[in-house]
Amino acid sequence: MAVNAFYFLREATTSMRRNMALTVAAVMVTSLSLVLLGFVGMVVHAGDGLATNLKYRVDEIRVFLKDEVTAEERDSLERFIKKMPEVKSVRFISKEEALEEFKEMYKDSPDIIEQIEGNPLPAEFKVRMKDPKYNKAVAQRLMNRPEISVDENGKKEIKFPEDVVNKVLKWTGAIQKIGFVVVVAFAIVAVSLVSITIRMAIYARRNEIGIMKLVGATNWFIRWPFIVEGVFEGITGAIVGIIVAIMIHSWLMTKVEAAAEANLISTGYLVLLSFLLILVGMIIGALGSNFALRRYIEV
Amino acid sequence: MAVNAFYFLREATTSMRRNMALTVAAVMVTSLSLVLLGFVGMVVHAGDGLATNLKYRVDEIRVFLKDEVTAEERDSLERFIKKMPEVKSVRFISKEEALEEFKEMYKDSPDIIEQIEGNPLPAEFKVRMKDPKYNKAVAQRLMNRPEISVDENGKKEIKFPEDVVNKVLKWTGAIQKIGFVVVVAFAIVAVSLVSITIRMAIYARRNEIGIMKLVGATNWFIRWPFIVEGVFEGITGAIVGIIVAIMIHSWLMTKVEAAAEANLISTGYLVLLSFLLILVGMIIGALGSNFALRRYIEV
Amino acid sequence: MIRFRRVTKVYHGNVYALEDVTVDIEKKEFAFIVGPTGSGKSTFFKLILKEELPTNGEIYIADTNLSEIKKWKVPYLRRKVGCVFQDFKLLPNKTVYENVGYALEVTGRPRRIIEAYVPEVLRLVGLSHKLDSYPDELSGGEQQRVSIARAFVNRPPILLADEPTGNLDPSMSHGIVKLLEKINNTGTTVLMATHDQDIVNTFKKRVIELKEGRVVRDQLRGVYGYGS
Amino acid sequence: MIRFRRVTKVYHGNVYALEDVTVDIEKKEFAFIVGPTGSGKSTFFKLILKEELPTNGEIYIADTNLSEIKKWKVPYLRRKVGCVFQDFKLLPNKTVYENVGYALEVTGRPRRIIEAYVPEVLRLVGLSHKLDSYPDELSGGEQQRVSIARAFVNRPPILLADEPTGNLDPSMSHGIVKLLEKINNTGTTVLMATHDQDIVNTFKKRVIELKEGRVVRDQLRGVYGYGS
Ligand SMILES: Nc1ncnc2c1ncn2[C@@H]1O[C@H](COP(=O)(O)OP(=O)(O)OP(=O)(O)O)[C@@H](O)[C@H]1O
Ligand SMILES: Nc1ncnc2c1ncn2[C@@H]1O[C@H](COP(=O)(O)OP(=O)(O)OP(=O)(O)O)[C@@H](O)[C@H]1O
Ligand SMILES: [Mg+2]
Ligand SMILES: [Mg+2]
Repeated sequence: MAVNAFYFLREATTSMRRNMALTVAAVMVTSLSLVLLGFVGMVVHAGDGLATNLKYRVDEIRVFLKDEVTAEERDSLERFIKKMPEVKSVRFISKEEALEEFKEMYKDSPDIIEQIEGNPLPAEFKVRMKDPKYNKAVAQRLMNRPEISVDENGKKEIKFPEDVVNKVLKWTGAIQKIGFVVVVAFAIVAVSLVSITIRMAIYARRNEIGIMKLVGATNWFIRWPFIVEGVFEGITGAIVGIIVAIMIHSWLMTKVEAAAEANLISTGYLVLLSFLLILVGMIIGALGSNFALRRYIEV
Repeated sequence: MAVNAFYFLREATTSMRRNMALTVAAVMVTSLSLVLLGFVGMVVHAGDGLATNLKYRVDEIRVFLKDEVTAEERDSLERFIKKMPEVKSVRFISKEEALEEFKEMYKDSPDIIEQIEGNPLPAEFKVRMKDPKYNKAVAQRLMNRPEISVDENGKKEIKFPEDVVNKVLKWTGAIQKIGFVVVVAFAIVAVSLVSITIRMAIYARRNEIGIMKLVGATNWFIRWPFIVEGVFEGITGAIVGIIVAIMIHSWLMTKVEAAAEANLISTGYLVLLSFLLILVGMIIGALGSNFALRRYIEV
Repeated sequence: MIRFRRVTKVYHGNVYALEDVTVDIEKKEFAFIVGPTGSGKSTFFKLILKEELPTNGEIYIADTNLSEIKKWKVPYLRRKVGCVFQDFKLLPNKTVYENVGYALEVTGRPRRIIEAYVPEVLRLVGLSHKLDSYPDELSGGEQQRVSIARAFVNRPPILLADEPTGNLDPSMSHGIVKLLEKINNTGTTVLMATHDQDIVNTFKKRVIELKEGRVVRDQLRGVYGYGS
Repeated sequence: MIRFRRVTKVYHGNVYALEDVTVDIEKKEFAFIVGPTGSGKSTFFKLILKEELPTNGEIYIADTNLSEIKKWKVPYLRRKVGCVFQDFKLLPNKTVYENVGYALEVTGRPRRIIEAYVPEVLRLVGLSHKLDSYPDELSGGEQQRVSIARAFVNRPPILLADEPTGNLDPSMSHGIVKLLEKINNTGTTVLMATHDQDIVNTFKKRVIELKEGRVVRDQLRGVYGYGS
C-alpha cells in the first residue's frame, strides 16, 4: 500500500502536468466558486453583526416614573423588575440625566431647547430583555404598578422600541434570509461546477480509462489518482480563493466598515473561513472526482 | 453557402445530441453564470433605486426666514433662489405650516408639544438642488441675504441634510461600489466559465479536429458548428437562467420589497434584463467557442 | 485452459459476430485464429477478456465460468490474460516505458521489479531506444511492438495476440512470432489472430478458421487457406 | 506530380525519419513504398499532406512548392491528396456514411452529390451493410476499408495509402489493390506503403524502398525484397 500511495501521488502529478490546461481550468473553477462562497460568507457574517448591533437596541423598553415617586418606591419597582426572568438588565435614568440626554440629542436645534422650562422630562427605567420578544409580556406585568406615570388618556407610560428600528430590523431579517439562501445556492453551484469540471476531465480521458481497465486495473486503482488530483485541485483552488477573498475583503470591507463605523469582520473569522474553505475545497475535489468517475468506471 | 448553413446547424445539433453530458454541462454553467449575473444586476438595480430614493431627500437645504420679513421681501428672495441654475424647485413653508409639521412629527411625545407656547418656529424655504453637490454653493450665495434669520452666534440659519441621512448615503454609496465591482467580477467569471467549458469540450474532441483538418476541412468549416453550438448553448443557458432569476426574484424580492415598502424592480427592468441576458449568453457562447478553438485549430 | 461451449455473440440484435462456437484450447497450446475480415476473431478475444458478454453459451478460463466471475474480480482475470490489441490501445499520455510498466503497476509490483522487467521486455521487441517516446511519436510498427511488450511483461498464463504483425515487415513479423513461440515454450497458452499466410504456413501450428462467426476448420499443423 | 528534393525530416533534433530523400513520381504513376518498420514511410506521406514540415529540402506537388503554400490554402491542398491513414483516423462520433460523406462535405458539395457518391464508394469496398455503424462497432478490416472509401470518394488527383491492407485478409487485400489499380487507370497518381510481400510481388509496379530514412532502391516492376 505504501508503494501504491506513492504511485498515486506520482500518477496524479504527472497527469496534472501533462493536462496543464485542464488542471488550470479546474483550479480556476474551484477557486472562483470558493471566492464566491467566501464572499457570501463574509457578507452574511457582516450582516449578522449589523443585525445583532441593531437588535441590541430594540430589546429595551422604557418605563417612565411619576415625579412624586420616592426613592424607596423606586427601589422596590427596580427589584420587582429585576426579579423577572425575562429581564437582562435595568438602568435607571434620573430626571436630570433625562434632560441632559434630551439637550444632547437636540443640540442642533436650539429653538426646541429654548422652549423648555424647568425639567418637564420624567425619570425612567431602561429595561433590557433577554430577547425582544419578551417586551410585551414584561410591560403587561408592569401595568398595575402605581409608580409608573400615566398620560392624558390614563394609559401607563411604557415606551416600546421605535418603528424605524423595527423597519430596519425587518430589512436585516430579509437580508439574512437572502444571505442564507445565497450561501446554500453557492455551495451547490460550487460543488456542481467542480464536479462538471472533473467530469469533463474524465470524459476527455474516457478512452484511457477503458484501456486501463482492459490491462487489469481495479476500479480503485484507476480512481485514486483522479481523487488525489481532485483533492489537490480543490486545495489549490481554496488557497487561491482565500487570497482573492482576503484581497477583496481588505479592499472593499474596509470601505464599508469606514462608512458603517464598525468592525464587522474579525481576523479570527477570516482564519476560520480560510480553514473552512480549504476543507470545503478538499471535500469538493474528492467528492467531485469520485462522483464523476462512477459514470465511466463500470467493468 | 445556403447548403453550408444547413450543414452547420445539423452538425451542431447531432454533435450536441451525441455529447449530451457535455452539452448539459455547458448549458448548466452558462445558466448558472447568467443567474448570478442577473441576480447581481437585480440587487444593484434595487440598491440604485434605494439610493435615488434617499438622494431625493438630501438634495434639499432649508432656509429659515426672519419673522419680520414681508411678503414682497419673501417673493424677491424666492425669485432670487429660483433664478439660480443649480436649483430644481423651491417650496415655501409658512410659520403655521411649520408648526403643523412639528406637531405631526412629535405627536408621540406630547410633553414636547405641550412645552411649546405660541409659534416659535420660523417660516422657511425648502430649496431642492439638481444635485446634492450644489448644496454648499447655493447656501454660500444666500449668506448675504438680509431676509434670512440669524442664530445666537450671528450665523445665517441655513440647514443642510442631516448627518444620519449622510451616513446612510455613504452606506448606499459603498454598496453601489461593491455592486459595480461584483457585476464586473461576475461578468468575467461567466465568460471564463463558459470559455473553460467550451475549451474542455473541444479538448475532449481534439483528435477529431485533427482528423477533420487532415481530410481537408478549412478552419472556418471546423469552427462554425462549434460556434453554432456555443451560441445555442449560450441562449439555452440564458433562458434557463432567466427562468431561475425570475423565480428567485418573485420569491425573494417580494419579501424584501414588503419589508422595504417599495417596489424596487419594475417588470420593464426584468424584461430588459432578460433580453440582455440572452444577448450576453449568445456573445459568451460565440466568443467562448471561437476563443477556445483558436488553440486547437492551427494547420 | 480456454473452453467455449456453444457461444453466440450478437451485436445490436442482428449482427452475428460469433455463432455456436465450441472450442477447447489446452494449456501450453499455440493456435492461430484465421478467417476473413469481420469473421469474429477480435470478438473471440473480447469475450475471453470479458470486455463483451456472450449472448448465449458458456466460456471457461482455467475451469472458471466467466459468467460467474464477480464484477470486482474481473481485473484479476485480465491480469492473467495478456492481450495485444488490434488497435494497440496504448495510453496516449504515457511514454513507452510507462505504458509497459503500467501493466505491472496495476498488479502492485514494487518499483524495482518494474525497473528490471520493463527495459528487458522492450529490448526483446527491439525498442530499447524509444523508452521515453509517446505513442504518437512512434511508427505504426513500433506502436504494435509496445502493445506486444505490454501484453507479456506480466508473464500471464494466457497470451492473446490480435493481428500482432499487421503493421510489421516480414522479417520483424517472423521475429515476433518466434518470440511468441519462445513464450509458448515457457508454458504460456498463446492464441494469435492473423491474416498473414506466410506466418501460418511457416510455423505449422494449430489453425482455427472462422467464417461469418462459425468455426469452419480446426486443424493441427494447418496452413492459411484450403486453396493455398 | 510529386517531387522530393533532398528532403530530410528530423524529429526532436535526433530522430532521423527521412534523410536526403530525392524522388520523382510522375502523374498517373502507381508506386509501392516498402521498407522495414520505422524506416520513414508514414513520414513520407505526412510531408506530402503538410501534416509535418521537412527539416530540410523542398517538396513540390503539381509544381507547387509546399513551403510556399499559405496556411489558409493547406485545406485545399489536402482535398487534392486523398489519404488512407495507417491508424484509419475515423471520426468516432460519425457513422460510416457520415465519415465518408464528410470528405465531400468539406468541399461544399451539395447533398444530392453526397447521397449519390457515398453509397457507391462504400459498395466498392464491400461495406454497403454497415452504413450506419460507428467506427468502434466495426472490425479492424472494416475500419480500414472505411478509411479507403473516404480517401477516394473525392476523386483526388493523388491517392496515398499507408498500409491499406494491414488488417485485411489476403483475398480482400488483392481486391483492394485491384481497386487502387483501377483508380490509377482513371488518371490518379497512387502511392501505397506496404509490408505485404505477396501484393508487391504480384502487381509488379514501381518499388521505392526506404531503409533508416534513406532511399535504398527505386526500381520499375520491382519485387518486395532483394532476397525474395
Ligand atoms: N461493438 C460492435 N457493435 C456492432 N457490431 C460489431 C461490434 N464489434 C464488432 N461488430 C461486428 O461484428 C463482426 C465481427 O467483428 P470482429 O471485430 O470480431 O471481426 P474480425 O474477425 O476481428 O475482423 P478483422 O480481421 O477485420 O479485424 C463484424 O461484422 C463487425 O462489424
Ligand atoms: N512525431 C514524432 N516524433 C518523434 N519521432 C517520430 C515521430 N513520428 C515518427 N517518429 C519516428 O520516426 C521514425 C519513422 O517513422 P514512420 O512512422 O515514418 O515509420 P514507418 O516507415 O511508417 O514505419 P511503420 O512501417 O512501422 O509504420 C520512427 O523511428 C519513429 O519513431
Ligand atoms: Mg479484428
Ligand atoms: Mg507507418
